Amino acid sequence: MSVVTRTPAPLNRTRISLLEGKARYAPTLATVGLFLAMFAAGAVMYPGFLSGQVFLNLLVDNTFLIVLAVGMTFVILTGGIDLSVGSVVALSMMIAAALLQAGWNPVAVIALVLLTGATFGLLMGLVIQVFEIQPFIVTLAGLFLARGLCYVISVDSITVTDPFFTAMAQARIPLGGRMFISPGVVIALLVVALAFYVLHQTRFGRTVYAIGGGESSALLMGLAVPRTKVLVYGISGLCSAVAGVLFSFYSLSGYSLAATGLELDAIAAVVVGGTLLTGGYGYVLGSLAGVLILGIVQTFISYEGTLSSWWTRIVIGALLLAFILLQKLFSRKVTVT
Amino acid sequence: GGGTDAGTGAGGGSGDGITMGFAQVGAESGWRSANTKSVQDAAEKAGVDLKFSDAQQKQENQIKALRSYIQQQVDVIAFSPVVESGWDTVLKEAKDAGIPVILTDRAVDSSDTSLYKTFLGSDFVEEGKKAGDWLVEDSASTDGPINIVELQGTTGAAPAIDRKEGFEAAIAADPDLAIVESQTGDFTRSGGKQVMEAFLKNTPDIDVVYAHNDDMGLGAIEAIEAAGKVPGKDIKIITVDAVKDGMTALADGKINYIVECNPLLGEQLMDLAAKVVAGEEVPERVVTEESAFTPEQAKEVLASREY
Amino acid sequence: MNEIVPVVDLRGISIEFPGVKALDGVDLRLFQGEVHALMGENGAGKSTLIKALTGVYAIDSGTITVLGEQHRFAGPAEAQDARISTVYQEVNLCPNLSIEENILLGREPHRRGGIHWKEVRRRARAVLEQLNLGHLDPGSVLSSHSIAIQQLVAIARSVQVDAKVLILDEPTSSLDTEEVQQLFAVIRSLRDNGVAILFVSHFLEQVYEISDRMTVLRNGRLVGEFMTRELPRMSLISKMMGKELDALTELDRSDVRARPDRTDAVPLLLAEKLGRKGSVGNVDIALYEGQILGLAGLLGSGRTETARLLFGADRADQGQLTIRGTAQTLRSPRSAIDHGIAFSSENRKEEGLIGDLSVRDNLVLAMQASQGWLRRIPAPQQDQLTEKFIAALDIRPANKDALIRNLSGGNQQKVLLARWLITNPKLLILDEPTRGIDIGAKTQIQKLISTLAADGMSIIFISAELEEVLRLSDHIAVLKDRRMVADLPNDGVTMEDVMTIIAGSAA
Amino acid sequence: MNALLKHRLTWPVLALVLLLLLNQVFRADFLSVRLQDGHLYGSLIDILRNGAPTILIALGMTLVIASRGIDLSVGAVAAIAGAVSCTYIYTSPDPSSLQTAAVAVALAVVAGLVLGLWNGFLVSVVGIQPIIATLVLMTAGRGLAQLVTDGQIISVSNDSYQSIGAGFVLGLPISILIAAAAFLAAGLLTRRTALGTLIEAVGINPVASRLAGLNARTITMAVYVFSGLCAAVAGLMISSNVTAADANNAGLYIEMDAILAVVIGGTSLAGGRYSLVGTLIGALIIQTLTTTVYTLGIPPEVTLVFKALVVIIVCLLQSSRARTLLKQRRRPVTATSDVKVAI
Ligand SMILES: Nc1ncnc2c1ncn2[C@@H]1O[C@H](COP(=O)(O)OP(=O)(O)OP(=O)(O)O)[C@@H](O)[C@H]1O
Ligand SMILES: Nc1ncnc2c1ncn2[C@@H]1O[C@H](COP(=O)(O)OP(=O)(O)OP(=O)(O)O)[C@@H](O)[C@H]1O
Ligand SMILES: [Mg+2]
Ligand SMILES: [Mg+2]
Repeated sequence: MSVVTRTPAPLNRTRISLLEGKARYAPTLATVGLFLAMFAAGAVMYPGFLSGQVFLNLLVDNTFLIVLAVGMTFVILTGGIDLSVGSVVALSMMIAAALLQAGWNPVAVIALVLLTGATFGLLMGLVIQVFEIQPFIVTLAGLFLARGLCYVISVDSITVTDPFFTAMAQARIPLGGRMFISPGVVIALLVVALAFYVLHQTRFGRTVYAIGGGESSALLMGLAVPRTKVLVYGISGLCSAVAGVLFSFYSLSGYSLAATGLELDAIAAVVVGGTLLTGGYGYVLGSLAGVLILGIVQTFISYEGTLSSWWTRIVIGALLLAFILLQKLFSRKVTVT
Repeated sequence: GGGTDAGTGAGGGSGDGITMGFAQVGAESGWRSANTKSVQDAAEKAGVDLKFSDAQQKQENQIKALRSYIQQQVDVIAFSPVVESGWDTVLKEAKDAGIPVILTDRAVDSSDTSLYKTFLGSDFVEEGKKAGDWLVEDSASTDGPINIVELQGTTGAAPAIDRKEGFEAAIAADPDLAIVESQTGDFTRSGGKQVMEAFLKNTPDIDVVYAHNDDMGLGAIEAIEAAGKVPGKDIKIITVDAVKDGMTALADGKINYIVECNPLLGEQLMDLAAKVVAGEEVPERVVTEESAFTPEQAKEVLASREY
Repeated sequence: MNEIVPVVDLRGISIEFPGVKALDGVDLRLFQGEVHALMGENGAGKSTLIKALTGVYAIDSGTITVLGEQHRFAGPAEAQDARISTVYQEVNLCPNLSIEENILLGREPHRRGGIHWKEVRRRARAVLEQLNLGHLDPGSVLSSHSIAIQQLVAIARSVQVDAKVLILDEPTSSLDTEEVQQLFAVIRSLRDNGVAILFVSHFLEQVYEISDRMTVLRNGRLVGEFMTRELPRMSLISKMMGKELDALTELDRSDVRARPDRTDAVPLLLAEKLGRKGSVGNVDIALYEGQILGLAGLLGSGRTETARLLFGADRADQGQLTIRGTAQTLRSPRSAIDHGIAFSSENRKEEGLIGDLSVRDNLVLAMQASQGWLRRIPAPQQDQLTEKFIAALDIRPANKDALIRNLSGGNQQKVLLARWLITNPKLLILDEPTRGIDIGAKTQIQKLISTLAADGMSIIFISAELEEVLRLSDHIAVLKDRRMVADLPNDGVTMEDVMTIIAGSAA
Repeated sequence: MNALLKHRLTWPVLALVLLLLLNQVFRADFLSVRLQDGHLYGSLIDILRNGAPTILIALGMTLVIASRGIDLSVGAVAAIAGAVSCTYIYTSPDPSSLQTAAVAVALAVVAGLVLGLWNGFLVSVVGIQPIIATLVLMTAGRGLAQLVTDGQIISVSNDSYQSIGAGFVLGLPISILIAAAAFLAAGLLTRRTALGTLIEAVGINPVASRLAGLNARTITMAVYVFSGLCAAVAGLMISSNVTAADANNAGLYIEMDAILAVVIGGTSLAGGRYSLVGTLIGALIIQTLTTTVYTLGIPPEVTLVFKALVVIIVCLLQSSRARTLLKQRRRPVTATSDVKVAI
């Protein structure tokens, strides 16, 4: 059989594959671009919008959502979902508030809260993995359970008076020009950076992506699929607990109805940030951008200040839709067929 | 509770030029919508530039709205807190920015009362107490134990907790009165109906229904009728709120007693705002004008009710 | 071979699936520095045996000895740790990740502060070079490549490690001759370095070229272990089939001659300069009723993309398509099907199987789709059709209700072929229809294609095996660098002729 | 017997029976049903009647999930349907006539169909991920409903309208008859025609389905329209049951209940094979659970914990079946379908 010498690959093919390599970032880039466009639009429409603090407030007011979205990104990248995060935030706040009220040391309280959150997540992950129950259901049960435990702790809201928590709540890190951020922002951004590192620089992180690309393939490739799947929920639980602590810093209280529906905000942020719910594609930085976009929508509405309650909802829905559509438009041809 | 002196302020125009940021809880009930409407109408009448935002029952949204009001440097901020606790930080920011704050409808539990100028709103515990007092009085003539079932509001919500507390405190006066079942109906009609259906099957001899709002009471009426009993007669019904549907049922004799919880505090709010912005002294606590109605009184006022 | 102890020694392996005894007391020995072929018809149990060895399936009985030590791997990860490297039958990689990551996933080199991406790229480049794939961009996403490239990447992954045992389950099914040679060169050098290699293929040529020894399975049972050079092809085939194959004589007989173009008639399908930006171009085809057109070209030359254009799976944006005399634009597969065109994809896992549905549902799917959802094909008719094709194509297990994902690869392919045959199309486009099909079935399918054409069906036939294309087609369209460069009537065209066109300059 | 144990509905049915028995233990007359004013009366009837909206919505949800989608907007659609019909009745010149009620119902149904079409359009034509596409309507939908009602609870008194949710015919609640009819219709429509198989095919492998000539777009569109229709009828039931439209609270969280029902009934959220009977049982379990909370007098503070535990137990039971089966044979490494496609 004669062997044909291969002619060198034509140039255009390499170019195409290169482009397709970059195209992975398109939805995320589109999100960032849209955010900037929206900010510019706000500056034109409303006086006082174009200030650094308006942008910084997006961070200050969304620290917990950023951290939640980070945890959710891990889960969604594997093709799973975690509905329990909002409730775990509330549970963390309740535990923290109740223990602080009982006079515990704040550091011990935070440690315990983080441990509880991570354990809660790990347990859900174990149930999902060992009993092969769908994540949606396990975490929905987790949602009920965590929320229920909040009520069991107390139906009343509990105020936090601990000096450390108060200090964290009221501390302002000045950035010059009367601009400031809160310590929570620093923590949240650290979490983002850490997550970015884990996802892109560790084997665990790459396994997360691999599972999203094809779970059975990942298994056949000899990757630690079961362990990773369990851990991902642990991470999400841990992030929820961190978010709970940040929320406590933010609101200095524990309230059993707090953070309801936050899971949907987190999911929306992740998806708006360009992550595919089927798993395998997406970036934490995109999720951060997603949070900022949801935040800026809120800012628009309060700057507008004339919308009735129902128009508020309709406008939020419409803006969300507009975003997704624009993002689709800009990142065409990225999804695989 | 009762009347106050703050309600009779100057007429329209007193608020000219004021910008007010108002952060509402949400639009979770007809009561809340009436409250919003009252604030908006009063603002327009008083010439106040109202920045309104709806938090959709989320504290974080409300805090965001307050921050944006501070950023926009409004003259005065008013808001109905979603929850009592957790406002110190943002209120301090408002104070630092020199923006006065008025609380409406619900209180905050901050120990530092300098963070807000005044609190305008109902006293939920008092409402529960009024309901309980009426029952104690009403059942004074009857002998034997009286079985009460309670339809609670949303678990964890301040009105639910307080109305339960006030009612329990009041009926403690009469050992015959006992709450035999208590369950949440989430402040909704269908919740009230479903829970009442189950109560009726569980407990054959219910004498009194105490519902934390009219809607649940109205749901309970339907359940009672479906069970072949007569609401208002076989089973007495006490509710809180006094919205139109509730008042109609009261006038029809299906409800026996309604404690009013008045959402129309717009004008009072605008008056207070004008005073606060002008630097005048205002009382720390302004209770809204509220009363309670029996069927007879309901018939009289029904035609003139605004909501 | 200076060691007598086998590297891998399987004894009495049995595995039973509900209703199927997939393996029944099978033995297999692998020695250092040999290429060992595992042979058997579709569904004989080859893939199952490989999965038993590597811990994907737990075995019901038997022993697995690796390097003298008894093992029971709990999963592929453990097998890998024991330095057994495997390419499973279906391409099992992560389509969302880059080529380099797919090659090194799970064994990325680290340095302080995380994965050493530069080193990842270097190693990936090295192994790609080794397989003569140096032109591939290691950073490009796997899913942007054709199934053949993906198969090569899977192989690259398996040879990248320093393995003692290398298992390749039908690695060559979508590779063309040149790629196969490249792979064989790698296999030989690994063998010479003392690696034990288990090789599965339905291509007898390849098996005889590369293997030293073979184990033959039939219906989940061991037939025997043979030295390749001592076993003539005919007896191998009869051992695999359990009977003498008279069709085998037909296999080499080239009984197809070019049917003359009926220039008087209107062509069924006429493509003029058809193309799609960034995909293929310059497709000129005139296909008459009852003709078979073969598409030839190297992998990645655009055969699959041509087929997709003709089926409306991708939309053409250049040139013109005329079907039976009227100009048409195909907007979707649906509209192509309405014109009597059918297309069986080369990528059966992602573009063919509805894995969780039964054989019957999969088989009648296209027909049902044409009839519309309202008119359900009555159950008796479904059963009858299914039974007919199970018998005609010898689909095993012969169970209409088995889930198609539990069928062996070759049998899945047969079901997908049947899916289109029952719709009785005017034009049938077959992209690698014989991929992964055993020799008996392959002959059967080739005969079937001839018969269909004789009965008036037109067929476009794509296969990595050039001989097959030459044997069956009336016309051969040659593609090169995603352009059609020649259309040869098949009157005595030889492989060399085609190769010269492919190798020659584009002009 | 063995086959029975292996049947995928065995455990959900068992869970339902156990829940009912638990109630019976606490209240001796729980299972009894008597005739009262010419209609059936009892806890079982309540469960059916109050569960009817969930059953309906879960039916629609089953098909959506089978097509590998999800519909979060059903609660909002239900609220809109109720708002539209009640507002129409409220503002009509003849608010108590049968004709008014009929027009109101028609309006609500049309609203449901249109909203379903909208969801289907976003998912199948625009190609937005279902969870987000329907999240848009979930958020905006309640706003729309409030826009219609002006934020007020609209009370109506129209006997014909009231009978949809609270009426009886031949002693049976009309709502449950509607749900049963919808169940039968859905069953016939999907199993007597090829629709069911085609939906499953699209759900399992959309790419392969398209190449097999299926019009995946139309099918996807159809399931969302059906889901919208079911949600609208459920919305009618909910509002008619209390003769009022509550734009904010009607059908709140019902999407979660419906999804839970679908999954308890054995349909995978990954799409593909589905079971309508399973969904029915799942919905009944959820409604019975609510009733159980009332019967047992569980305090509101621990209600959620109780519900969560029961859900977990039911799910574990279901999967322990998978475990025991696993002991007898092995399966491919993952139960999930390998085919992953970005939608
Ligand atoms: N997970 C499974 N469940 C049920 N039956 C299975 C499963 N996997 C394989 N089988 C059956 O086991 C038998 C052997 O299949 P196997 O895949 O090993 O065949 P093979 O020799 O690799 O065939 P091919 O050449 O077609 O790939 C077949 O009858 C197949 O249907
Ligand atoms: N060498 C390559 N470099 C980059 N991309 C390639 C290469 N070869 C093929 N591709 C990709 O594969 C697809 C084209 O191959 P197509 O499947 O049409 O060819 P084919 O002749 O059918 O080859 P195959 O035998 O692989 O099926 C394109 O999407 C192209 O981007
Ligand atoms: Mg095989
Ligand atoms: Mg090809």
